Amino acid sequence: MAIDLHKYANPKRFLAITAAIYPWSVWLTVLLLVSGLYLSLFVAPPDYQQGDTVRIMFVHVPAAWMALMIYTMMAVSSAVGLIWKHPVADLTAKAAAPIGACFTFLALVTGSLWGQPMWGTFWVWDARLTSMLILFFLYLGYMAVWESFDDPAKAAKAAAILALVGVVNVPIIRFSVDWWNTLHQPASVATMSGPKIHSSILIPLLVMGLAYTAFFVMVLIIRVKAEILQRRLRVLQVSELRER
Amino acid sequence: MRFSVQNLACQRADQLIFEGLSFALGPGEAIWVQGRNGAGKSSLLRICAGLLRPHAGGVAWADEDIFTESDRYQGAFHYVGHQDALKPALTVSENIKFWAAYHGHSDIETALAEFELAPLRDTPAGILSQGQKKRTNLARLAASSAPLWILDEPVSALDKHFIALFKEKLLRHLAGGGMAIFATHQDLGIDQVRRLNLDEVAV
Amino acid sequence: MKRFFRLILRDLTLAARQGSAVTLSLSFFVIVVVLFPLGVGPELSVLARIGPGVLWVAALLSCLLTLDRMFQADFEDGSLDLLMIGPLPTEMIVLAKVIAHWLTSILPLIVIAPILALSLSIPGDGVLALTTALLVGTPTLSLIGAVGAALTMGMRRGGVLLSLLVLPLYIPVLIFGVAAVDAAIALLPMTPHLLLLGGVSLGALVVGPVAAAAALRLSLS
Amino acid sequence: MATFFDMGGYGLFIWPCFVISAIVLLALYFLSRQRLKRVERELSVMESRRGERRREGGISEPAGETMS
Repeated sequence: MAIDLHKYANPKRFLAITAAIYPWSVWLTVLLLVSGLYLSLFVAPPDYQQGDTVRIMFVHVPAAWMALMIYTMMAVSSAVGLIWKHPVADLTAKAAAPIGACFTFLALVTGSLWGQPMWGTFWVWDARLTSMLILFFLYLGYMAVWESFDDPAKAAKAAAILALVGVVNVPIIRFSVDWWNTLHQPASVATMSGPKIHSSILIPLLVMGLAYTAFFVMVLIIRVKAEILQRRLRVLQVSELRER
Repeated sequence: MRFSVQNLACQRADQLIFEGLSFALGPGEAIWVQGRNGAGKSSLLRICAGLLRPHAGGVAWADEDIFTESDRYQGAFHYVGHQDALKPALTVSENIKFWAAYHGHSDIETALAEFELAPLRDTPAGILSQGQKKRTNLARLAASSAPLWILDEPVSALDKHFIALFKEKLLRHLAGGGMAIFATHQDLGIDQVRRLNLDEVAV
Repeated sequence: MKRFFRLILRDLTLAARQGSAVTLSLSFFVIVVVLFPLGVGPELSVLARIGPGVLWVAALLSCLLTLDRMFQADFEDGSLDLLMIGPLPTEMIVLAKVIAHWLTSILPLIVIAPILALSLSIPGDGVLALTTALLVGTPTLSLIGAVGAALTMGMRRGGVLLSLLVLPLYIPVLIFGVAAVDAAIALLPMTPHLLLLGGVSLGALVVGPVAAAAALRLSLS
Repeated sequence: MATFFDMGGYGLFIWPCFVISAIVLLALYFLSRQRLKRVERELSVMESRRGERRREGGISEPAGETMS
């Protein structure tokens, strides 16, 4: 029973590289998270307007950055998977999706928790929060496509097509939500414009952003390895079935 | 005109069904594809029709790859699949007229006459029996002038009379320099047909 | 090109003979719109305020209803195979299907939308704006919908997944469409909204067929 | 310490943000690791079983992937 070796030639190399990077990513994540949290909670001064609620920004803004960055990365690796038929690229996109969905969810939760002290209501139809909610549905749709094909090769291509169509639409959606927000701009609601970025606030923000990125790389390596081994396990199971 | 397949491998859901399959077809030749269910008969025919990309190897028509030079190959073959591709709401003649025009052929009357479908000309395809539907599907063959026939189970659901009719058409097609590759479980009893058993080729 | 029109003609005769597709989306559209006054209350001022939004959301949902049959019927009886190996490139097949879907499922909605708009007490020039906005914006619904239909073709419960995939991408059409009607009602210029709506439709005219064709080739192989 | 947790009266909103973020990210990390462990375990079981059959049955299999 000749297992289709072409598919597993390069993941060996990929697994070797990620095995080398993994310990570094763990250390980097821990280091950055600790220092980021310390800076955000203890060092950064409260904002003259919003007081201490500005500290929520240190978890909200990095999560929003990650949500958008991961979706773009998924679209890029989907394109690589579609054009060069690179099997690991598809699995990387599949592995990244749940991480992106978690960051989007966090951006939404922290955003609405930030909204309560600022505007007195949990959910504010602010342009960025609304776009983030739509991005969350795009993530759910992407993950649902993977689950609804029984043949993984087809699922990979279908998800790739959806990711590419999605990434083309994200800026259009973002623009249309801004357009909608300006049309229905109730005078009182200040948009989610953060306070002017002073270095004492910018540094913790950047550190937290890097911490989240390191965390993303770390979890991505775990998930991609699991996807590759899962694929191989499935092939062994199927070939086992056929021999009986 | 030559139809050749080199070192073909086909994969379905991460599983190699067959590989290293090679054969060639010259004018007047035919191949009968055999094999148990799941051996990849339909997959092979779909690859030959350009519907399914092979996992490895190539398919060439007049020494040009059918996937890259698809427009040259497009008019050269005629594919009859498992399903009959008939719209229940349209009548027999409307169905055949649409497909004949779509694939660039014209004479619908001969198509209807060939498989004795003239009396059924205006009946909606929805109320036809399985045999009648298969005959309508095969009638498109008569309307087409394509040299290469690719047929998936062409005689299933046909009675002896129409199997003989089909066999006579196939022989006339081969005598005229045509080629055919078909998969069926019934033995059509044509001597000069080469047999290709996918069980032996299987991985 | 004559094959292209022949394919559209075939789909139109099929829809005419079966008739269910047209009446299905029409009756759904009417029911959804009628539900709102029952839910929100009969005050005309409220209805006029939410009218454009209600009509656009109802149009979106009824377009979604008939979307998954766009390729499914041909896929099930094997016609799609024959279409794909024919001379017409797959993108043109998708375009023909989209036009047939638009004509059979969405045009009837646009024809009766004015009557429903009046029932929601939307002023006269608002009704005119609604019709033009629908004409300009709804091609996107079929074009982007075709991508979803091609991706979920051949799936058991494809309909649910189709709406999850496609509705987020319909949001720009909804926003610009309603904005155009609101602008007309407020006697403001609506051309910017219509231009944006047209832009989205032209964008979808490129993205839709290409992505849907890729999805079709994928699910056929 | 109390003033620290009070966060200028907004403690009720700031702390949940950090706590929820921590919970979600840690859950994501551990669930992913757990899945990896489960797949690796199943794979080693499967490969050891194939190994025995190869020794008994003597099936000539190409130099397959031996997962480290």
